[in-house]
Amino acid sequence: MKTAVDRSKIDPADAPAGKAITLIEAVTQALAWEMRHDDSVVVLGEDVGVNGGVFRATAGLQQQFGPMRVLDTPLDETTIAGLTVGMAAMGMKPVAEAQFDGFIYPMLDHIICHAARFRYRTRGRLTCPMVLRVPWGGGIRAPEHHSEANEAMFTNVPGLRVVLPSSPARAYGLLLAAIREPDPVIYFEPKRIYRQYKELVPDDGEALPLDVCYVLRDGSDVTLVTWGAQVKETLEAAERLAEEGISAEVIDVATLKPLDFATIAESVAKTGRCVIVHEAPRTAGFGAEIAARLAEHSMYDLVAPVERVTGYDTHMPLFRLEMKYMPSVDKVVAAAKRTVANS
Amino acid sequence: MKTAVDRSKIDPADAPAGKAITLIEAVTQALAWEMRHDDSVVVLGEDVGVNGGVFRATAGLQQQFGPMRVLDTPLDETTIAGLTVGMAAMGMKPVAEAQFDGFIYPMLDHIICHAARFRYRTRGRLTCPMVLRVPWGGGIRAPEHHSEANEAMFTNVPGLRVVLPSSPARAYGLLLAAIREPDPVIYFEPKRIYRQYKELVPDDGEALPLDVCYVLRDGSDVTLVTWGAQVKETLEAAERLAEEGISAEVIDVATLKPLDFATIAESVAKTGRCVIVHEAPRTAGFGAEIAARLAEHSMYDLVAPVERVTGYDTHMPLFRLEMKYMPSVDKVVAAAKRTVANS
Amino acid sequence: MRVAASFEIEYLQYLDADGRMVADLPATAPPPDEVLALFKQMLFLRAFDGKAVALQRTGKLGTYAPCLGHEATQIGIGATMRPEDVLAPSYREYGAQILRGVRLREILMYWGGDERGNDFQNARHDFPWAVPIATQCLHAAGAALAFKLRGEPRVAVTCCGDGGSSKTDTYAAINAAGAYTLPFVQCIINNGWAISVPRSAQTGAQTLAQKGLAGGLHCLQVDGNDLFAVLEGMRRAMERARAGEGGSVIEFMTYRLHDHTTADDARRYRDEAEVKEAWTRDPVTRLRTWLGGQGLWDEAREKDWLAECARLVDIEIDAYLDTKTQPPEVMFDYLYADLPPDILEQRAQLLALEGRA
Amino acid sequence: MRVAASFEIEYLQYLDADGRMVADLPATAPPPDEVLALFKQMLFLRAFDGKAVALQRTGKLGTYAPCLGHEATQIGIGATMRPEDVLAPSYREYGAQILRGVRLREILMYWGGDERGNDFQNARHDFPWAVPIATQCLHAAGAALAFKLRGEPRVAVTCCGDGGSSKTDTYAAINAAGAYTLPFVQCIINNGWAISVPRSAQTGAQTLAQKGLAGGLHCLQVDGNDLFAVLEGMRRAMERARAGEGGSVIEFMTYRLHDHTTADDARRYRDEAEVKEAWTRDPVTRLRTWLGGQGLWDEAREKDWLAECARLVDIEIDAYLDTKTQPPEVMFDYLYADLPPDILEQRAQLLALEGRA
Ligand SMILES: Cc1ncc(C[n+]2csc(CCOP(=O)(O)OP(=O)(O)O)c2C)c(N)n1
Ligand SMILES: Cc1ncc(C[n+]2csc(CCOP(=O)(O)OP(=O)(O)O)c2C)c(N)n1
Ligand SMILES: [Mg+2]
Ligand SMILES: [Mg+2]
Repeated sequence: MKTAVDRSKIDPADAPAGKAITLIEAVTQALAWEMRHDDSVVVLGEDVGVNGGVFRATAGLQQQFGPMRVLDTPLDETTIAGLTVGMAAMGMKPVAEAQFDGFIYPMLDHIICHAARFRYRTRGRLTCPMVLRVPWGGGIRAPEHHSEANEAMFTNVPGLRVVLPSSPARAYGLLLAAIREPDPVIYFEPKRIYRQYKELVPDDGEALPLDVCYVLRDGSDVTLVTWGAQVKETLEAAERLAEEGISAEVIDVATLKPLDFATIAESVAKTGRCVIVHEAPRTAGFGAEIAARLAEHSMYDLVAPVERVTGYDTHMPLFRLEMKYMPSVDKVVAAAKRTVANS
Repeated sequence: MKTAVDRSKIDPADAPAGKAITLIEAVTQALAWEMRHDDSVVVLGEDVGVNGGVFRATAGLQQQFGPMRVLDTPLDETTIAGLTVGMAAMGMKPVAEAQFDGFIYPMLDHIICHAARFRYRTRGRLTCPMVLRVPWGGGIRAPEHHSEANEAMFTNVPGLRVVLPSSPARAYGLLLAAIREPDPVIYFEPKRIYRQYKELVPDDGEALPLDVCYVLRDGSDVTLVTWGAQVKETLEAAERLAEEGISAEVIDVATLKPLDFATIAESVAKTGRCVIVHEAPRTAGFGAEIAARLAEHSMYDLVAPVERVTGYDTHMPLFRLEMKYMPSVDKVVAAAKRTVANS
Repeated sequence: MRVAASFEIEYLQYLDADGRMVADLPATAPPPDEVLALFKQMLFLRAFDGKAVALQRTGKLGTYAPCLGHEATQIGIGATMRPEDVLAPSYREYGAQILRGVRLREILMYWGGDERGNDFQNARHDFPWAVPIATQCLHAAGAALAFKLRGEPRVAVTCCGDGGSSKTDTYAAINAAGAYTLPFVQCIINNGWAISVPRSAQTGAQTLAQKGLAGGLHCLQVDGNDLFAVLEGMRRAMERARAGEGGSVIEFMTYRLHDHTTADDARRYRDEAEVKEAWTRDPVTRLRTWLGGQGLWDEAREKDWLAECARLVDIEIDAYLDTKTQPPEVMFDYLYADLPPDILEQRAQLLALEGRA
Repeated sequence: MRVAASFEIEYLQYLDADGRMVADLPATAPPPDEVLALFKQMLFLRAFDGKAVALQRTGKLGTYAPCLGHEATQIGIGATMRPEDVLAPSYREYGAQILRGVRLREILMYWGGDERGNDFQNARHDFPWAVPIATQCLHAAGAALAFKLRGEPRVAVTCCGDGGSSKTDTYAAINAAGAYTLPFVQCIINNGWAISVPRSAQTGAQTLAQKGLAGGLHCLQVDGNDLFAVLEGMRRAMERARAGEGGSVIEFMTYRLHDHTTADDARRYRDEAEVKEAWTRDPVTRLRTWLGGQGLWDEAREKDWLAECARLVDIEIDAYLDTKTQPPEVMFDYLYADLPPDILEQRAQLLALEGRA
């Protein structure tokens, strides 16, 4: 098992030269690094070229690497997915962008039936080393279909890896790892925190492991498990709980599939309580898998029922009400307190 | 809350005239009944017309109702899904067929972005009363992509209903209900047991509720929860367990979304143990949701860890090994015994 | 050489960029007073569009997709349809929608983050705005199929952009319309750009109209900045559809004079000179010139009408601004016809959090 | 009438159904001895196909999709490709695959439920069989894009059926090939049927070749039962591709003489008379007639060659039948380059169940 080096904990003094950047700049930095060091990496998607992507994740890359490395595609997600699979099978390392989470559904057929299966189907003869980058989740006051948390559907698909970083440093290290990974990776980017804060991310080409959870805060009373943009609210909740004398451990899952359940189980063995926080609708969200594994493996450790703080089982409302839909600090704090009260 | 009348338990003597039919004949019978009684019901899909479907689910329907009620479509699943949404929005009740489970992925965009949202999006102005029938699961020695258990991905989507009958009588009653339902229903048909056995299914147009689980066998030591083709193995496992003095309750979930968790919780409150059995890959299969709800709501009832007996987290192998992939009576028995031993 | 099939695609233009008639108007062309009425609608649309952009710029609207430059195409499409027909628009076809009864406040509510915008009080059976590109095209084909199966004399009209013409849904809709001979009109609004991607990068096809050949549909390319050409092209397609002769694909050649949306900055990828040149083909200017030549329009009349437009638009804007944000529990309304128990429970939790349990 | 665009699609046929040359062979046509060699491959393919069906009927093979009637098309496609080109077949193009080195035992293993069938020992870079209709077309376009980006002089060739020509993936591949000017050849094998759905129900297009117009590709319709026409059509497309002139769509007019697969019974939906008529256009018979006329073939030679075919096919069948079913844990092999811990755990559980922990 690989071990996680939490790059966000690197002391700036010890770090190689680097600068403080946002999460989306970390994405750009990782793309540029890998394109410089591996000729087979190409970037493709709608508006990724001259425009640098609607979020600017690929800003400057076409200027730097030319139109044969950074390709605008025709406006069709089926096309993007199918081309990506074909290119990957021929030995390239395409990094495709879905413009928004709500537009990935036409890509699923090629991802599920082909990307996830080429190695398996051909007994290793052809493979599919690709990355699909997906700006993910709500909270940016965008129109319909621009705010979906649809990571769960990929987690039931064998052969895929699913990654969802929540800090600039992890975005950089995990994207490098995703591109280098010989199998397909769905790489979700929490767009709400694209520009939330900056941190020092040395541009040193150091990848992070793709199957490790991050303990972001140590605690002894309750384990808060989350990923993506909700890491922010969850850390804030831990802070609030601390003020009330409840010590919360916070885990950023970061790599959903394969799941590093050991880290979660270890924490719950210590705390005896677990609150899972995610933005997606509750029913059959990925939180269900974590709760299920706790019910299987950590039953005797748990002193209180597991809690899930999630999006409701309805559609993400248009932007006026979107923040009412999502997990909030209050909701997490309340759930954590229930686990303490119930035990 | 509606209550379930388990039509498989109707005493033949009390039943209206009917004949013993297989599960797939029950599908045909339900389609024909509803088409006779509701002009707005149309059937569409690949080869559903003259050919009566590759499984013969629509056999005779085009002859009976004509080509304006039973439509062969061009060979494109995106087309089928999109046309279905458009027709439903204009007040028809289309029942679309996906030829096999492995071919539904191109349909997801229209199902998720539109079918599931039309009522919500237009505040009730336009709706999407459609059914998507999907022959489901493995075990028929078919080629690649013909044996997928991919129900879980629909269960995280708000606005959908997901149904998976496991007997001729339930297939009939639930399909009638699905067609009459004013919202979209994904109706999976366990193709492995399409012709497994016959039972008396009166053609009386009586629908079954869409949100009720079926307790197929009463027991006191362990609750076995399953759906679809695995109901057969699970009942056999209960039989075997009984021989060894373990009393197993068997629940056929039948309607996955919305989930009738109350029936499951009630059973687990009694038995204290739960084994969830499903064919889909374990990780983030729908079993995870059931286990999660148990971890949330039934923690104090459980005397042993929850167990899941599922497909492995790999692809359904080609047919030579497919039965090795799936849950078996042995695997269920072993898991149930572990729950007894572990408590 | 043996020929398996051959095709010709006609190009329609009557009024050129300078407002000169370059071809004889067809007998079916509307009389001048009707043209005048439609011109006034074009001005109205432009007035609204500008105000909507301004609302967004001042933080009173979410992201908005302007229709500047598309006025002749949109008004021409809307004018050719009957109430019982059905429109499946993309996110930009306000002009056609307004003629079908969609209210400006509804447009603003939608872009203002309020679901009620899609609950058109008129145009009850029209499709809502479709954000996932071109999916509406297949819904229109499905609607057309419903009309055909039920024997209703209705036509389904749908619009997508030049970018949308690359989307597999558009191809699927064209194919289905051909396979079933449907009363279906696919309008491809070629405004030169799909966000930052120029028309030339979307496809190797010389015209977007010829995409209809893939499904055996009637194909036509028209000057989308010439209201007369739009009306004639649509008339032909609608008549074919009503006569049971099947579907059409019409490519409307127009131009996106604005940024893609208010969230976009076209200067990043588009030459200002191109936009300047495109303004010389503006649909409003050329029709104004022609109407002026006919003695039907002048500066004074324009001034009065623009004042009236401003008044009418402001009424709608005020209505929009006066619309209170809905209480959060509406996110559970209309999820299902009957809410399942676990959803009701979540709704109750939300109400409890809001202190209104 | 102003014309926006016009198109002509050529039809290629040299050898008619009766084995008569009806047009001058192009200078590029292969010499008779090469034609003879390809004819022998057609016979070989047919011999294999019949045996495979027989294997299925006796329970020694799973469902199998026969290629009876497609011999000229498949052999012609395979013969025109170079080893470094790439083929993305559907599930039926054994003829082309055999010429590229795919072994009969691999074909049998695939349909016999053994994953190793797709691990082609030759043709290492060709795509595996694709069951989800037409998805392979986009993979071929992706491969062609890779070739173009890397500056490799290779062509990606893909096949789909008449049914597959309705699939959105095919349209997408055509569109991408046009947008990027790719070295791409889309073969549409029009065998008249998609299981029970006739060609006429798939689309309103007069030809399937014209689907290429939607993406601005070179379009051609050829008699797919005439080996000369297939070779010439493919040669043109491959040369265009190699010359950087972009992609082509070729519609091969042939016929599915068998049921769709061994799991299908075509009598439910297809007139026997139609099949009988189709036999009069059989690709094998007509070429045999022509070769006989050239003095290159006769009954004796055919008898010998068929005996040789039977021998060769039997060797492969025996190899297939001798192939042991793999142990179940192979279902975890090649799932990932590195198996994650929880998958290793599941593998261990499986081994334990098998008593081999
Ligand atoms: C399926 C999908 N992919 C991507 C987008 C993001 N997007 C919104 S508009 C647009 C460009 C559309 O261009 P075009 O079809 O030409 O229409 P126009 O905006 O020019 O009217 C894109 C890529 C989307 N809405 N839906
Ligand atoms: C996406 C998808 N949908 C449905 C099927 C089931 N199916 C297998 S073959 C076939 C018909 C194919 O017809 P055509 O493309 O004409 O090829 P042919 O079999 O005639 O060679 C269908 C519907 C499939 N394999 N994939
Ligand atoms: Mg455009
Ligand atoms: Mg065919």
